[in-house]
Amino acid sequence: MRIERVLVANRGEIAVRIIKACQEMGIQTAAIYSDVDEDSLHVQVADEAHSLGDPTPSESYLNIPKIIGIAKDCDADAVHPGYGFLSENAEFASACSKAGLKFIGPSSEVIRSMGDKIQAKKTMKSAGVPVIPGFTGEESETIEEACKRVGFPVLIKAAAGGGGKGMKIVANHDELNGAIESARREAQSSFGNDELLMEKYLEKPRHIEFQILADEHGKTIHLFERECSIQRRHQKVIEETPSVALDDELRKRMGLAAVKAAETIGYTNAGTVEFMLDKDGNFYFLEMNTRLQVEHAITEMTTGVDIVKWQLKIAAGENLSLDQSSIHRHGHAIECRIYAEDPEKGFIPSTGKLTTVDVPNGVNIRHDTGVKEGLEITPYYDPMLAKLIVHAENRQEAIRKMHWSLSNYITLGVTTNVPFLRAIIENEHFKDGDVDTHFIDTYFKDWTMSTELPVEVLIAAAIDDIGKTSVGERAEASMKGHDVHSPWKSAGPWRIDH
Amino acid sequence: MRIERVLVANRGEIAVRIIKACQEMGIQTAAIYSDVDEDSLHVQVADEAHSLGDPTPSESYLNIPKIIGIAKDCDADAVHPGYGFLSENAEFASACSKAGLKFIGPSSEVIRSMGDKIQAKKTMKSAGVPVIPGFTGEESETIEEACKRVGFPVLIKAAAGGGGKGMKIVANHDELNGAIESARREAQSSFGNDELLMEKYLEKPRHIEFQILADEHGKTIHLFERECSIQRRHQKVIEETPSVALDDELRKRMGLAAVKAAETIGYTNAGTVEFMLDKDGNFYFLEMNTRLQVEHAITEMTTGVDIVKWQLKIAAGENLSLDQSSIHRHGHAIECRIYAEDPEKGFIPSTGKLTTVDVPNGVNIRHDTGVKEGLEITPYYDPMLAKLIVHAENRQEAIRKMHWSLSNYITLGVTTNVPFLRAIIENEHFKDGDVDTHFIDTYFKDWTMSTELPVEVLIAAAIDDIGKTSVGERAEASMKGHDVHSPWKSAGPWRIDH
Amino acid sequence: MEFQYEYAGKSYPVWIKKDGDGYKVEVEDAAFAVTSKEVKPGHFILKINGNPVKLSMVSEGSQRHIFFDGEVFKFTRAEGRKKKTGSYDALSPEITSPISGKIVKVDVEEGMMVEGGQTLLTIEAMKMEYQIKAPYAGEVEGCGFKMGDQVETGMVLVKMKKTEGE
Amino acid sequence: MEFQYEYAGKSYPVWIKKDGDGYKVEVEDAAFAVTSKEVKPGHFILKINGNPVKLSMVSEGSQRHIFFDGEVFKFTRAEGRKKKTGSYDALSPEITSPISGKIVKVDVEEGMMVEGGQTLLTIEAMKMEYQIKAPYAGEVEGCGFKMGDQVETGMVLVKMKKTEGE
Repeated sequence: MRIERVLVANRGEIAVRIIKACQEMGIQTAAIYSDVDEDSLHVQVADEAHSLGDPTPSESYLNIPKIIGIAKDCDADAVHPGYGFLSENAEFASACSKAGLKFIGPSSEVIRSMGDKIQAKKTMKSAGVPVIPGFTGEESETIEEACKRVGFPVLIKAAAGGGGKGMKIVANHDELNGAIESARREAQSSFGNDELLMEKYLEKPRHIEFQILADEHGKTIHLFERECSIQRRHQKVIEETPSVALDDELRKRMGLAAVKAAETIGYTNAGTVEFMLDKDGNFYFLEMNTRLQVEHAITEMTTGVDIVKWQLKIAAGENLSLDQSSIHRHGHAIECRIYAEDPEKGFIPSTGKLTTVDVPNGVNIRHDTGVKEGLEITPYYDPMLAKLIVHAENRQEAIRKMHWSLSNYITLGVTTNVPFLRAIIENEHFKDGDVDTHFIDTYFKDWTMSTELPVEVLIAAAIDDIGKTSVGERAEASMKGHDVHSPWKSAGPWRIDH
Repeated sequence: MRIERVLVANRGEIAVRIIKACQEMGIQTAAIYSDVDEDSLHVQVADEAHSLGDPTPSESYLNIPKIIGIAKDCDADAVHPGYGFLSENAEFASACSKAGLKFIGPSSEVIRSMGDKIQAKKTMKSAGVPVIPGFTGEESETIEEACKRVGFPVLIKAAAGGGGKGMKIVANHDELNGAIESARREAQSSFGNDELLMEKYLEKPRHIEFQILADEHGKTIHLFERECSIQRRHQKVIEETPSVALDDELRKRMGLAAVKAAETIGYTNAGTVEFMLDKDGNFYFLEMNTRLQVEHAITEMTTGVDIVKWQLKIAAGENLSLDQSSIHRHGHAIECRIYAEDPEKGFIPSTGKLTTVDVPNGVNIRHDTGVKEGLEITPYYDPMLAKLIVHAENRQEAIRKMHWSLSNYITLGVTTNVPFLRAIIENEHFKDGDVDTHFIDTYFKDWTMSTELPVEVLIAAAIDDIGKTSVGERAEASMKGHDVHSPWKSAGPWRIDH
Repeated sequence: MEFQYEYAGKSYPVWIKKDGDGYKVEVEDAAFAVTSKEVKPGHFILKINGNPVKLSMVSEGSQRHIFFDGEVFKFTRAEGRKKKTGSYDALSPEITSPISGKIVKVDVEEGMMVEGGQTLLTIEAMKMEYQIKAPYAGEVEGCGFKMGDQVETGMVLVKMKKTEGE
Repeated sequence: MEFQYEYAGKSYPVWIKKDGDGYKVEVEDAAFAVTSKEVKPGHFILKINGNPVKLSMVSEGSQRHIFFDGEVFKFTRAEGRKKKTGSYDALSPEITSPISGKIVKVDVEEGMMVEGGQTLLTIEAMKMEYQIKAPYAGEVEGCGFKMGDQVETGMVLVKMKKTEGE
């Protein structure tokens, strides 16, 4: 089929990313937006934009009939779900098909088979892909009994979802009941399904994932790994590629397992196979994300492959013309996720008006964003404002470039995690590549910024305030005189050196 | 040596590019600026900036004693000359050395040897690098004999002059005598000297150049070619890499010749060997640029090598750790040079205030600029405002990405060549890769933009103007009435569809 | 003139005086000659005793947000300063919301005795749950919200009476 | 209201009227319902009969610069319009400079007769030389500049009297 017009069923940076890819390819784009997103970037860059009304997720970006209706009204022939929201919702994929809309992603059957994390692990296990021991709901035991069998610590998570929602680590039996209750609530509100899974909690594990591309004619390749171990509450914060933990032999084995996993289920389009890698080099299938991922950009920068464009081409029935042997990587890429949150106050989300945005611009610095100066950040959706991605010849130079970029990343009005990200980038263990999924908890448990105001900041504030002071006030102040404290008498001649 | 502080002896985008590379590497930077450049970007991004005063080039960016003085005063230990200005000035390189400043580039001897274009060709010829065959007056043969040796067509030109006077293209032997006579007459009357030179006339020649990196310990590599045939008055306008004119065998031979050329003269740091390539695949040494080039970015995007950082590392005495066999290219890159000039008025430079600048932002779009919104563009220096560079999986996608980028490149207040660049990108011959150095003269001799105002533009202007009109004026206008012409009576109910 | 700023519980007095095109500034016992140039709205290059320094700033009422050297410092000017919002005050009887979001669970009611650290209610914002905990032991005097209510940063969620002697 | 715009020697009358939150516009015989939204200063999304269109604009006096669909249209509003600068007027007795730059050569003087196309003087700008040529045959009535002078766009370089009958 030829795709002429795509409805982008998402918001924020990923909607912008997809819209621009379509525009380059000569494909018309239609955006959707809830009331609070009316001034968002994705609305402006799209060729047309349609209102969803009420910003509540269930009434807007999760409202299947509304979205399908808009897609039909605007004559779209395909729908790109982005990530999050409806991207892994099999009902949505199937509703698209029924409405004659091409869903840009795998089939609803594949989404369903991988969305059911229990079934997914079973499938992988029988295909010979290693999985972590745990509880899938099908055992002839309760989740509590399974915890005893596997041994604490264990990890409880939502059967239906990902992204840290509904996920709890349980250190011992006493914490178990409270964790289960809270996880069920989060699971219900995020995914509309409160079923839970449990698995053995690995110590010092790394989160390593492989990017997959598969066309609709049976060809599947991988685009190498991403190291995503820097997480907070199971939410990825910093990703990089290559992983320092993989040698060529392990990389090859994991890549083969990832392709095998995708082929086993007849996967099509872009997807990601996630593995846990323990400190001894054993890897376990964790889950498959049947969609584009937030961190796809680091793979794009190192392989030169445009994953979003390939999603569109594959959905249009094109053959995947890339061969596994022709995929090479260049250098090293790192991504930092810029969140509207306050790292000093338990990472509580921050809302408000982005009064100032001035982002670093330079060679091999990519900034994917859905926000802009003047925009109001609301509490309705995910707190990720943007992704800052750098690419350099090697890991050390990528770290330096990221450090420069974060040091020049200016946002005022809404608190972000930028100083926290920079602190991670500066950490010696991070620099050594000595990371695991507990990295943040281990080294940044009670992280705070400096508690002193630098003198430069005080000077700037005072200059700003004196500028705002009326002439009358100034005159009065100078009448009062401050001779006793005055530095001017003894400071000698003032000179501006340059 | 360790480089701690670099004086960047340039302005505009290349100064900004160099400053940021230094900052990433932890090197302090000092900028210089003439009076008209006080608010320029390079002044703001540098760690410190020093005034040159009078904007006349000879008094500012070409003033060797002033620049050396500033470098010494601010404790710089190295000087980066960028391109243009003093970058190929052997006196400057030597003045730096005498002042104890490391000149970031080759030695003054190498600059001098390549600056004399006739001597350079002789050197290359004796090293076995092909040069365009011809007649220089030093051969033991007549010009007629030389023509027979070289083969027709040939180009006859005055030894003493330029500007087309005394220049004749001779297609075959029958035309030769008449052409020589006529050329001698013109040469005599124009320059008072009837001596003639001759060289083989290349039909549909391409300008192909190879990027060189050489350390100070004898290692030289190339970073493949750039196709720079899209030129106007010998000024490059669009560059790309790879060149569609080279197959792997020819690429390898030209790369070897380029490395040979650099090694022959003991070249160090980054440089470029320029060749002419004829339609039969014969290549000839044209000249060597002993500096960083404007178009280095397309090589950076496709090879992943940061050329400016390597200039700094090589100057600091580091070993070139890149091997020829480890240099691979990804995809295709294109650069468009954004000039402040009016393509509809004979490319006359435009000056004025850049009231609006809004540049395209997207995946693999690089924008190197030295200007910003609000800046005054003065007539003192080169009219290049910025470089727009894109990188994609293949040439076709790179062309699409460039088209999208140019279509979203907004500058108001100063006329630019953006629509002209877009017209080239849209040209079918360009799309086919069928280009040579006469491309612009052949297809864009009397290029103009549309001479009609689109209705969208008229509507926008009218809305802007009605907004500026005071309430009083508006009331008066509505009092007058325009019933005869009014469209509102018959137009039916007005409805905003979305 | 003198200005006073407060940050992390500490006061910073700053003396400043116009001096030609620039300023003379004193902070604690150090004196500085400063010039300021706004390179674009909100972005400044100061020269402090000749050394260039880049800062970006925005102010609203008594609030100051200044970006310097990769960090954003959020502090207040002491004069005419309004009630701080968005932060826990360890002694206040009013427990305010540190975030905007939706109340998904209320664990307390009027008259209930709670321990320090006990969860009072749970707010959902940006797809995550945040628990509001008691800053001290005491009695709940009132809670104006119920499940499903939308709250804004700074709103009083719960009023408490601290248990004496703790 | 009616506005008149001029571009490439052609006049464009435009009718416009406020209509609720939007406008009714007529250009030639076509009528449009339009709404306008400024997404950031100078950048607009118009909806013209429901179709979204992006434009950016800046205006100064009677000059209008509007970016649309990859091109910048520079034109003038007819009322209260000032003298055009920066373009050759084939009939004007005043030869104005199309660029800002430095005069590096003056080939004419008062009273000299010149042919159409003959070079009058040469200006250097941005490292290139530009020759200013006579738009018609005639007599040079004056030239106010000498070698080395700096000139701005729109300044009168040479005054000429056109030879009659040409």
